[in-house]
Amino acid sequence: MIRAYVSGDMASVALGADEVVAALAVRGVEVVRTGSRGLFRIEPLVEIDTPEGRIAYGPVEANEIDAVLDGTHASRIGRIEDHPFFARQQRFTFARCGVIDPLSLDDYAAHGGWQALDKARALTPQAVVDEVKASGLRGRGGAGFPTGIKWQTVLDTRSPEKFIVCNADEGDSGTFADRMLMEGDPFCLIEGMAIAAHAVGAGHGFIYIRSEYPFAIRVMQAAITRAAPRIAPFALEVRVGAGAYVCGEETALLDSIEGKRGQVRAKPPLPAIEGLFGRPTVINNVLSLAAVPFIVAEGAQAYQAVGFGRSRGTMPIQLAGNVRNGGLFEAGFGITLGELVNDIGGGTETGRPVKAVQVGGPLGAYFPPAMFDLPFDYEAFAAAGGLIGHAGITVFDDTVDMAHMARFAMEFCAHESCGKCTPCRIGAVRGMETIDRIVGGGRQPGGLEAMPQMRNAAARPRDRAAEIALLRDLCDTMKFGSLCALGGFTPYPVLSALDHFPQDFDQPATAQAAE
Amino acid sequence: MSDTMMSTTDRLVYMANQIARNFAIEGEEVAIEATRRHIRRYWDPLMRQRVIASLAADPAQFSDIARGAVEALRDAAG
Amino acid sequence: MTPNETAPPDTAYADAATRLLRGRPATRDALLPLLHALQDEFGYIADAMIPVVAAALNLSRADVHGVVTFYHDFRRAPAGAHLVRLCRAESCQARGAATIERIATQRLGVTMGATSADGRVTVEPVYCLGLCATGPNALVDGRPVSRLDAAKLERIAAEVLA
Amino acid sequence: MAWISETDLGTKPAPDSARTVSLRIDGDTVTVPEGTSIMRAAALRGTNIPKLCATDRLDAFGSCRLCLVEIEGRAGYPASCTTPVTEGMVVRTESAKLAKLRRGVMELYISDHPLDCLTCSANGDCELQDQAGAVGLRDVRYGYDGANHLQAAKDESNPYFDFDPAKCIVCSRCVRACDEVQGTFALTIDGSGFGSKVVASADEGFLPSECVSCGACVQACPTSALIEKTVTDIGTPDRAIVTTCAYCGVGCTFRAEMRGEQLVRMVPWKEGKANRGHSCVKGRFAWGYANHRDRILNPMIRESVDQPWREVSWDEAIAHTASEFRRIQAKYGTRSVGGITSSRCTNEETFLVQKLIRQGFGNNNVDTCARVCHSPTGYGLSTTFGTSAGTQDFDSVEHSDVIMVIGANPTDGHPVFASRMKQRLRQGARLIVVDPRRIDLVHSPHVDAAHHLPLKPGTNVAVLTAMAHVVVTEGLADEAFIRERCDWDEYSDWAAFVAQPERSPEATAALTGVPAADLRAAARLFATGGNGAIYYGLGVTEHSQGSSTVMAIANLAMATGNIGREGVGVNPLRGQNNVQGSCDMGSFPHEYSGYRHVSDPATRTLFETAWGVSLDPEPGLRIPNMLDAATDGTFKALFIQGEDILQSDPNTHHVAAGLAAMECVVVQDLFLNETANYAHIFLPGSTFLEKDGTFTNAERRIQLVRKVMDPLNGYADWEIVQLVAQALGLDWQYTHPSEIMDEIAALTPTFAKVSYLALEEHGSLQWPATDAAPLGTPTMHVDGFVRGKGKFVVADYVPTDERTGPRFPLLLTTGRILSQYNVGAQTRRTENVAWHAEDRLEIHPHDAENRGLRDGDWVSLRSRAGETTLRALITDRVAPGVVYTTFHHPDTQANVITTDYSDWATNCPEYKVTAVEVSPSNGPSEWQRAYADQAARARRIETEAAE
Repeated sequence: MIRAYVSGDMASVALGADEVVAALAVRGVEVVRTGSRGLFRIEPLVEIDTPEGRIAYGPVEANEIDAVLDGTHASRIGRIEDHPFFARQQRFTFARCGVIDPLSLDDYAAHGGWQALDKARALTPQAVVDEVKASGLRGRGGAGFPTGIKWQTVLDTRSPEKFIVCNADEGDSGTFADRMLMEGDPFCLIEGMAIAAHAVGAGHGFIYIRSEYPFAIRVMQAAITRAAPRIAPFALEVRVGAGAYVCGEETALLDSIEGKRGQVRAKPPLPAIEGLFGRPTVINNVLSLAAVPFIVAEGAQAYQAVGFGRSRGTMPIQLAGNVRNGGLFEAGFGITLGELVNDIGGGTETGRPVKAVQVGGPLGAYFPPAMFDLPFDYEAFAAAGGLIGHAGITVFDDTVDMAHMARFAMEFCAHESCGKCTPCRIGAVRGMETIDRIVGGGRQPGGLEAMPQMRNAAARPRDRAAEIALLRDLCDTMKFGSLCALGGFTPYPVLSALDHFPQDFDQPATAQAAE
Repeated sequence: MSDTMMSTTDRLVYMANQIARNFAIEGEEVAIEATRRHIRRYWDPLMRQRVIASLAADPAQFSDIARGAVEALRDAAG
Repeated sequence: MTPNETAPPDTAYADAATRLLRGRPATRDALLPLLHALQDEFGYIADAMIPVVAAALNLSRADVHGVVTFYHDFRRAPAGAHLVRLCRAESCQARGAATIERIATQRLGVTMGATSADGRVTVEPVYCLGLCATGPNALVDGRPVSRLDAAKLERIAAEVLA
Repeated sequence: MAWISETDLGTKPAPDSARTVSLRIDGDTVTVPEGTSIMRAAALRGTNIPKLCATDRLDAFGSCRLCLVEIEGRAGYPASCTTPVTEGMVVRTESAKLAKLRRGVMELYISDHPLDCLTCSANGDCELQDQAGAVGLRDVRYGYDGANHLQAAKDESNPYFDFDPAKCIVCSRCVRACDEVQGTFALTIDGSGFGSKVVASADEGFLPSECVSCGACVQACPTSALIEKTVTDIGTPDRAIVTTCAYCGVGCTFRAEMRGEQLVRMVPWKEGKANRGHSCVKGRFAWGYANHRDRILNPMIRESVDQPWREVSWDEAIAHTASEFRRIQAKYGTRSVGGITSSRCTNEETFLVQKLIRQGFGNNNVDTCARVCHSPTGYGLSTTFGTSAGTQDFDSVEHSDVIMVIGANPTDGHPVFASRMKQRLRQGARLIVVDPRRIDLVHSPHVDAAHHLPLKPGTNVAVLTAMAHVVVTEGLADEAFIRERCDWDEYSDWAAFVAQPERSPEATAALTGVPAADLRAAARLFATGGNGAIYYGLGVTEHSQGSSTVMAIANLAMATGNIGREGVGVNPLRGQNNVQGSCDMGSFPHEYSGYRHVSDPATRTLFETAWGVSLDPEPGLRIPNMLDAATDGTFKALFIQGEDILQSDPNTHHVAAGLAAMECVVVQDLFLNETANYAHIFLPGSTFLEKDGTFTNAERRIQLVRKVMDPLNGYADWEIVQLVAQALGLDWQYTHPSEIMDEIAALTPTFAKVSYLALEEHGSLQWPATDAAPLGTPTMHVDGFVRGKGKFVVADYVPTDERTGPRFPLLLTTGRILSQYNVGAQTRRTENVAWHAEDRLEIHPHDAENRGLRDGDWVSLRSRAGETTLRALITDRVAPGVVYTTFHHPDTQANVITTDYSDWATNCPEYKVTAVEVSPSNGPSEWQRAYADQAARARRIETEAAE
C-alpha cells in the first residue's frame, strides 16, 4: 500500500488539503496527516513514501492525484529537506513539524521526543533552570525577557501551589508559528511545559489558546489526553480564549483563565511571584516552552552557539502578507530583514515593489526597504524604533496607503483595548479621529469651541501640521502612559508610518484640488 | 383570645419549673440550691412571695427541684 | 436582541449549565469554558443565562455580565444560519482583504458585523486566523478558506444563500 | 462623591512590616514601612502626586496614568500607586516630561467629559476638576466633536443617589469599592475599550440590581457620576461633624456633612474604628426620619387612651408626669411604678432613666429592651468568663481562620461588619454557619460556607453539645489552654457530660436535623483550623435556652483554646446601637452600672452616698413581670423611653393587656409608636443628630455622639429626664452629658478612665478602661479570665415547650432584613421602603404546595397566641417545616403570633420558635382590623381634630 503524508494544518486545509486527502483515500492510499512543513506556496503538499525517502509534490489539487501517484505531476519537488527554503533553515524547535503524525506518541518518541523530559527529571530543578539560563533563551512572545531568570524567580518563591501557563493567544497578524507548532508537534510543547513544571515545582499547567485557532485547540486537547500518563503527576489543560487580543498580554491572560474580564494587571506583583490565582506562575510563550526540549536534550551550548549579540538560539520567523514564499523560516538571529524579505521571501507575491514591512504584528513598526539591512535581533530592532515581537513579518507592496495603515493601528487598538487605562481607552479613538483630520487637512474649530463662552479653547483653525503634532503628542502619551504594550506599542506602527511615509499623510489629491 | 395567656401565678410556677429543669443535670441537691439562688437573685420580692404562696396552695404543680428551691426560699424568708 | 420564539425556559439553561459543568469544579475559572459551552449549545448568550451562570458559579450577575460583554466572542443574539468571518488584519489587508470584504458584503447582501434580514447569514470581522501568508482568509461556518478571490466568494455565496 | 477635607494617601498602608525603607523623593529622604507605594510615601511627605483611580480605601489599580513618576535607573514612567518603594530608590514626581504626560492624559479625559463644571453638583468637590487644575490643562486640542459618552442616560432609580454615566471617567473605583469594601460585586464594567461603562448587575439599573445601596461606590466616585441626591438638591457641604450611627450595634462613625444648619449627607468616617470608613444603606442614607412629618414635636397628655391627645406645654407635661407618678406611688406603693430604658438612647440618657427610677421612684423596677434580645449574653458570658460582653474588637476578624456564625445574619443585620468578615473570607478564612435558614453567608456571590448546619429552630444547645462531643471524644480539645486558663475539674465534669454517647452528632441528628457527618466535619474544622472565632446573634439568645446556648458557645471556645487573643473569641452581634451600653449602665432590675448586684452592700453604699438616698436592695421587675403585675393590679405606671414594647415584645395581646391595665403610661419617643396607643403622656424625643452623648457598640467601644443640629422638639432626651427628676424634687444639675459620664466613671470601675476628654483624644475607648488599661481593652481575657478561671458550665439540652403538632405543624422563626431596622419606626419613614415595603412569610415550596399557596399570595399565620396575615414568599432558603418572617412593619404584627415562652434564666422571649399553621387568606385578620381601628382612634390629636 502506498503511504502519503499530507498536512492537516489549518492553513493547509484552508488551501484544500482535505479534498486532496479525500482523493488519495478513494485511491486506497494510506494517508498520514502531519503538521505543515511551513512553506505555503507549495501547499497542498503531498509527500509519498518511496525507497528514496519522502518525495514531495506541491501545490497539488485534488483532481491531480493520479499524476502525483504516477510521479508525473509537474510540481514534483523531491525531498523537501533539499528545497532551498528549507535547506537554509536551522530547525531546532520545528524539527518534527510536518514530519510526524502530531498525535502519535510513537512517532514523537521515535524522533527524539521525551528524552529531554527524562533527562530533566533526573536533574535537580535548579540544574534545569541553570541549563535554560545558560542557553540564553529569551521570551519568544515579544518582550525578550530571559526565560531562565523568570523560572528562577518562580523556583525561589515558596508556595504550596505553582502553575505553568503557556501563552498561546497568538493574535498578531503575520504570525502563525505557535499555531503551527501546536498543530504539528503538540507533544513538544507539552514536554517543554512538563520540564518547566519540574524546574519550578509546579503541579498544574494551562495552555491558553485563542478561539480563532480551532484546529490547534483540538490537536492540543487530544495530545494532552494521550500524553497525560507520560507527564504525570504534572497535569495540563487547554483554556480557550474568547476573541480578546489583549489576553495575549500575560496578566490579562491570567485574569482570563481565572474567569475574569481580560484586563491588564498592574505590575508589580510579577506573575512569577503572584500569578495565576495569586500563585507563583511561569508564563511563557509557546515558542519559548517548545524550545526547551531541544535545549535540555542537546545542551544549552548547542542552542546558545547560534545567534547574534544577546539574542541567542534560533527564531521561528514568519513571512506573511504580500510575499511570494510565505511561511515559517526558523533560523539563528542575525539574519537581515532584507535577506528575509527578498532572498528567502522572494519579494512580493504580486510582483510589485515592496513598500513596507511590518515586523512584530499590529504593534510593530513599519520599515521601508531602505532599512532592510537591519539584523534580526532584539536590540537592533529596538534601536531602530521597532520590535521583533513574535517575529512575524508582513510584507506590503507599493499600493499600500500608510496613513490608512496608521489609522488601522489605532482602530485595532481601539477595538482590542481592555479599557482599563486612559491612554489606550480614549487615546486610540482620538488617534483614529486625529489621523482622519490629518488626512483631511486639519480642522476648523468645532461648534462648541467657537462659542463665546469658551474663552480658553483655541478658536483658530488647526492645520495639518498642528494635527500631526497632536498625533505625536498622543503617541507619546500612549507610549509612556499606557499600562501595557497594546496602548504602549500602538505608536510604533503609527509613528513609523508617519516618519517613513509622510507623503501618505498628505491631503488626498481630490481634497487639494477642491481648495 | 390567646391560648398562652397564663395567670401570673401560673407563669411564676412555670418559670420556677423551667429554671429547675435547666439545673437538673447537676443532680437534685445542687439543682435545688442553684434554682433557689437564681430566684433569689433575679426575682422581685412580690414575685417570690407569690411563688411561695402558690407552693402552699398546690405543691404538686412544682417539680421536685423547684419545690425544694421554693421551700428553701420560704424557709429563708420565714 | 432578536426575539427568539423558541427560546428555552430558564430551567433549560440551568439544566444545561449543570450538565456542561459536569466534572469541573464550579469555581470562577469555569466561567469562560461554561459560556463557550452554552454558546456552542444555544448559539448565543441569552440574557436569561446571566443569572443562571451566576448562580452556578456563585458569582454576581454583574461579574458574569462584565465578562460576557468584555469578550468579542460572546454574542448576545443568535447569529444567522451561516456565519462568515472575514479576516481584516494587516496580513490579509496586504493581500487585498478590503476588496474581498467589499465584494463579500455586497454579494451576501449584509453589512459587516450584521445578520441578513432573512437570518440566513451573518458576516463578521475577525482579526487574524493565523493563515497570514495565504490571505485573504475567512472562516465559513468554522471551515477555513484561504486565498479568497471572487470565484471562491461566489462558491461561498452559493453555499450560504442556498 | 469624594471625601471633603479628608486626606487621601492614595494607597493602603503597607501590610504589617517591621522593616522600613529609605528613599529619596524630589531630593528629600523619606523613610516608610516596606511595601509602601511611592504614591503613599510621597503623600506622607506632603507631596500629592496627581491621581484619579487611586484612593487609600482600595487596592492600587494603576489605570488612570496620572500618577506617573520618574525613577532613576528605571526605564519609562512607572505608576507611583502600583510601584512599591525600594531602598535607595530616587524618585522624581515632577519634570517637564511628567507634566506633559499628565496633561496628555487629562486632555483625553476632558475630551469626553461635560464642560459645565460650574453648574455641576460636585463643583468644588470633584477630583477630576482638582486634577485638571493640578496638571495645568488649558485646552483640549482634540476638540469636542469626537466620539463621546455625553448622551448616556442618567440612572436615577436608587432613591438616594444618581448615576450619570456621562460624568463617569471609568476609573472603576465604584466597581472596586463594591467588590473590595462591600463585597457585593453588584457593579461591573460593561464592554471593553472606549465602550467601557459602569453598570449595575447585568445593566439593570441600580435599584433592581444586586446593589445593596451601601454607598461605598458613591463615596469612592471621584466625580459626580455617582452623587447623593441630597447634594444635588441642597448643595455641597461646608463642614462636617463626626458622630456615631444610631442604628445597629456595629456603631459606625459618620461625618455628618452640613451646609449651614442643614444636614446634607452622612459619610462614613475613615478613622472610625468600628467601620473603617464603610457604611450600610441605613446609616448612610436612612436618616430622613429625623425630619419626617410624623415626628411629634410637642408634649401631649390625655386622661384615658380612648381620648384624643391634647398638646400641652413642656412645663405642664413634666409637672403632670411627676404628679402622676407621685400619686400612683402614694396610692399603690413604692414598687407600683417603673421604667424602661432604651438601647437606642445614649449611655448618659440610659443612666439617667435608671437613676430616676432607683433614686426618684425608690425601687429597682427598671428594665431595658436588651431584655428581649441579649440578656442571655449577659447571663451566659458573665457566668463563664466573668464579663457580660463580647471578647474582641471587630478588627479581630482579620486574624480569624475559621469563623462560626450562629443564629446571626450579619449581611442583613450587621452589614458593615459582614463586609469585613467577607473580606476575610475572600482571603481564605473558612466559615461555618449554624442557622435554620440558608442566609446569604451560606452561599452568595464570592461567599461559600465550608459547612452549613441547618438545625431545627430550638436545638442550638443540642448542636453545640454535639460539636463539643466531637472535640472532646476525638481528642481535639486544647488541653494546655484549659489547664492553664480554666478549672480542670469543671472541665472534666463538662467533658464527661458532652462525651456521653447520647450527646453525639449521630444520636442527636434526628432531633436537630443536622446530618452527623456535616456536624463532625464542622467541629473538626473549628477545633483544628487555626484561630476560631464565634459570632452570634439573636438566633442564639431568643430561645427558652438562650442563656444555656451562650454558655455552650463559651464552653466550645474555651475547649478549643479560642479565647484571649486576636482572631478568636465569643462575639455577640448586638442588635441595637447601644444594647451594650444600656446593659452597662445598670438598666437591669437586679444590677447597677458595671453589672453589680443591687444586693451587694458595698456597691449600694457607693450609690447611696453619691445619690444621697437609700436604695432598694431587692431586685425589681423585668418587663414581662411588670406587664404581669399590671394585669394583676399591682403595677400601675410605666415610664418608657425610646422603646415600642407593643410592637417589639412577644405576645402582643399580653403586652396590650398589661399596658391597658396601667393608670399612667409615659412614652418618650420620636413618633406616636404603637405603645403610645396605650399611653397617657407623650414626651417628644430627640434624634441622635440632636444631642451629645455616647453609644457603646458590640465590641464594647464607647464612641461620641455629637450634636449636629438643635432638637426640633426643644430638648435632648437627657434634658427631659432631668426635668422630670427635678419635678420629682431631685437635685439634678447636669449642664452637659459629659458631666453624666463623669458620674458614671466615678461610680463604675470598668469606666474609670472614660471621659469626654479621653474620647475626644483617642476617638473611642473599649471598656474596661481602667488605671491598668487607660486606653481601653480591645481583646479581653488575654492573660486570664476576668472571673479568674474560665468556667465550664454543663448546659443540658432542654427542649422548649413550644412544639409543633397537628394544629400548628410549622415552626416560625423571625429575623431582620438589610434595609429595615427593628420595628421600622425610623426606616419605614425613609426611602428604604423601596427595598422592603412589607414583611413577607418565607415558606418552603414543599410546604407551600401542600397548602395550595403561590408566591405573593396572602396567607393567614396562626399560632396559639394569635393570628395575622401577610404575603407569602416561596423559597428554599428555609427548610421544609420552617417558616420565617421579619417584624419591621406594624401592619403585620408578627408578635401577635409569638408566645410568651422565654429564656429560663433571663426571660428573654423565645421569638425564634413558634409553632404555627399557614393557610390561604384573602385579607387582614380580625385582630389586624380591630387593631387598625384602635390605633387610628388612639392617635387622634385634639388640635388637629378641632380644625
